Order: sequence, then structure tokens, then C-alpha cells
Amino acid sequence: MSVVIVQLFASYAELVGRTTITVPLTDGDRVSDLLRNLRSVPLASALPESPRVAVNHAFAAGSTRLHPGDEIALIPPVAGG
Amino acid sequence: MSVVIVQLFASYAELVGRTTITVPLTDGDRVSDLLRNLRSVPLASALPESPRVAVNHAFAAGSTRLHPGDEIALIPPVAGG
Amino acid sequence: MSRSALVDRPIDPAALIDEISSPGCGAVSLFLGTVRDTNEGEPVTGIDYTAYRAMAEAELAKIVDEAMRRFGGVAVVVEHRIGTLALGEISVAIVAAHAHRAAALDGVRYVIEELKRRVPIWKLEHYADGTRAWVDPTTAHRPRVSAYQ
Amino acid sequence: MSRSALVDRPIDPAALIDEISSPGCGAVSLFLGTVRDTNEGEPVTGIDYTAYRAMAEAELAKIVDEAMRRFGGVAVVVEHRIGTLALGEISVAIVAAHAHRAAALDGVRYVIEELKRRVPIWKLEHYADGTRAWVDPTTAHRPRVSAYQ
Repeated sequence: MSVVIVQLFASYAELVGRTTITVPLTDGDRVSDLLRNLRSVPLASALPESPRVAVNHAFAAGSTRLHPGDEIALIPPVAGG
Repeated sequence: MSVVIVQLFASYAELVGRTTITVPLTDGDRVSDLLRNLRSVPLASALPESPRVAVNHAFAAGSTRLHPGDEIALIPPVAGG
Repeated sequence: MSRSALVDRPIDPAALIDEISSPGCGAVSLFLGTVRDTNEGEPVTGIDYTAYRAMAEAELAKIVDEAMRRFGGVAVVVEHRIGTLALGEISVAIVAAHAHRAAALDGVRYVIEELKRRVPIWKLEHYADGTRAWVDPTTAHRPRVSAYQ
Repeated sequence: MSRSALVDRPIDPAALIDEISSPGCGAVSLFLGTVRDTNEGEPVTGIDYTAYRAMAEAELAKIVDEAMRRFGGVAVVVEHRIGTLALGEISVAIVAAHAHRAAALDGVRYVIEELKRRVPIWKLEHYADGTRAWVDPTTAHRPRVSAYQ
């Protein structure tokens, strides 16, 4: 098992008090695994259960497989415009 | 029987070669009567049979009764914008 | 607050946006009609806009009033230019402002659609080959007539 | 011809209209979002816009591309401002140009609706009473939280 660094923005960054969070991850894991592992990270307790996830600058479904070097972020409800 | 002066614009003015046309009218006549009488005016022969009519700056139905002093115009297909 | 007019000078969209914007309006929508270089494949060199002025002003004012009532009191300003316009010049500008975007977008669309249906304005197109024709949106192809001077 | 960008300076709608207009386009449609003075009845004094910049730029470019394909090759330019904006300042401008009005109007509407749904930009509203809150369009009323400095 290794870890990935996940980026946080806006209200999520505020809730956690940081702009990144480190999450355990196993080779071959998918986005759904990342979200499950996230719940075991104490710092993440203030985050919602199932935030939207972006991988490499695009929204990703739970079934999306993660690869080393992917840029991963949690996306709070957007409010542009 | 008297007459009314009817204003012409754009393609209608070009078809008739004038910006007004005089049409016979009887007291109590309606827009539909005006259009029927128009067909007896030689100058109007180039105009379509049933042009849209405006009375006092508003489109008028055939049933609209005409009164002395009304401002009457024939409205070609509009093309603003 | 709302306003409509026929004008005989160039239209300044930025001035109209400034005119209609207010601190309570988070959404501004604008539509510009401009003279384009072709119509139905025919090269166009310019357009003369003419109007039945008193009626056009009355009808425009009615349309703006209808838009305000239909779309939550949206503020609207419309100017339509009359006269000879060169390629690229603005013939009509419609600007709507509202607290929310739906009313601003719907207001502009309503005004341009109704304007094209009801406001007595006509255009005589000038073509590259020297001919001219009155545009009739009710027919697919316009008969080419001699110019109305 | 189309373009989208996040910008850190004031947005100039007239410049964007000039940028996107061309001799073949008879219709130009524009939408502006501005900072308004209240939200849900609360007096607002300003807004901080932040973004996940690389993703926001990618998502905006995708939306513009989708609009072009859906609406007859409509030309679109979009700028969204990031940073601290005062009341009345423009946060987003979308301009679309096409030979015909339907594509220009539909193009602008598509882009603003999709932008609000998909582009990772967030706003922290500043209120008259000194508090701040992240705007969450998915909830009717926002919990008032302490400011994120």
C-alpha cells in the first residue's frame, strides 16, 4: 500500500484546515476505493461522505482506475458565474 | 361616402410609386371594408390582396371599426433586427 | 428604468450596459444584430433601415412592457438604428438586467423575437452587383426588384 | 476563433464583443455575471472568487467546444475573473457570434448553464456584518462559517 496526495479547495480546504490531504491507496485502486480510504483519515472527518472527485482535471466516476502520477482533487459544490 | 388617406411604406410604397393612397370609405366601415375598397383603386393593383393594416399605430383586425381622423397604414412584412 | 428608441446614430452597446446595470442586478444579457456580408449566399454591401416611426416606437415600448411583466420585472433597454448602415454596423441592441440570469436571458430573447415579428421596420439590402431588394422574411427567396430611391 | 480563460484583471465586455465579431456574423449575444448587493436577502459587500485553475480552464474549453458543435459552429469567447471583486464588478462574460440569432442566443445560454454546473470555481461572499460564507448552490441556505483567510 502506498499513498496519494489529494488536493482540497474552497470550503473543503477550510473544513480540513489544509489544501492537501494524504490518503492510503493500493495499486489498481479506483476512485471508489479512494473515497472509502478517505473515511479512515482523521483529518477528513469534517468532509462530506461522497465528495465529487477530479482526476487529471476532469470529473471522475467511482469506477475510474487510478494510476501513479494522477492529479487527484476533491471538488466542493461549484459556484462560478 | 368619403375617403381616407392610407400610408404606405417600404416595398408597398415602391410597388405603388407613392407613400400614400386614397381609398373610398363610408361612415361605420371596418378594416375589412377598407381592404375590399382598396381593390377598386387602380394604383393599388400591385399590392397584395390582404396586407396587414395598422390603425393608430397598432395592428388592427378586419373587424376593427374606423373613425374619422384615424391614422391608417398598410404594413409590409416587417424585417427589423 | 426600461427604455426603447429608434436612433439615427451608431449604437454604443457599452453605454447601454451601463445604463441598465444596477447594484441589485447580478445578470446582464445583451443581443446585437449587425449587418453581415452575405444573405442567402448573396454578397451584401450595406442596408437601408426604414420604419413607420410612430408605430415602431409604440410597438417596441409595448414589447418591452410585456417582457417586464413576463420575466419578473426585468429591466430592458432597446435601441434600433434607422438609416444607411455599412457592413458590421449594429442595427439593434437589446440589453436586459435582473437579479437572476434566467429573467435576463429570457427577456432579451423575447424582445428580439417579438421585434422581428411585430415592429414595422424594413430593410433594403444593397448587393455587390449594384442591385437592391427589400428583405421579406415571409418568403424563402426574395424577388430582386429595382431600387427604391 | 473561440477562446476561454480565467483572468485576474477587470473584464472588458466591449473588447470581447470586438474580438468575436466578424463580417459573416449578423448576431452577437452576450451574458455578464456581476457582483450584486444582496444574496438571499443578506447585504453583500464583495466576493472572493477562487478556482482549481488547471481544471477550470480545461472544463471551460470543453464547454466552449461543446457549444460550437451543438450550435452550428457558433464562435464563443468566455472570461471568468478570479480574485476579490467589489459590488457591480463583472465576474464572468460570455460572448457568442453567429450568422443567425438562434445559435448565438443558444450558445451563450449553454455556456453559462454548463459553467455553473461543471467549472470548479467557488465564491466566498463577504457580508455587511463582517462575516463570510462559501456559496453552495446545492443548498437553499448556507451555513455561516468563519472566514477562510
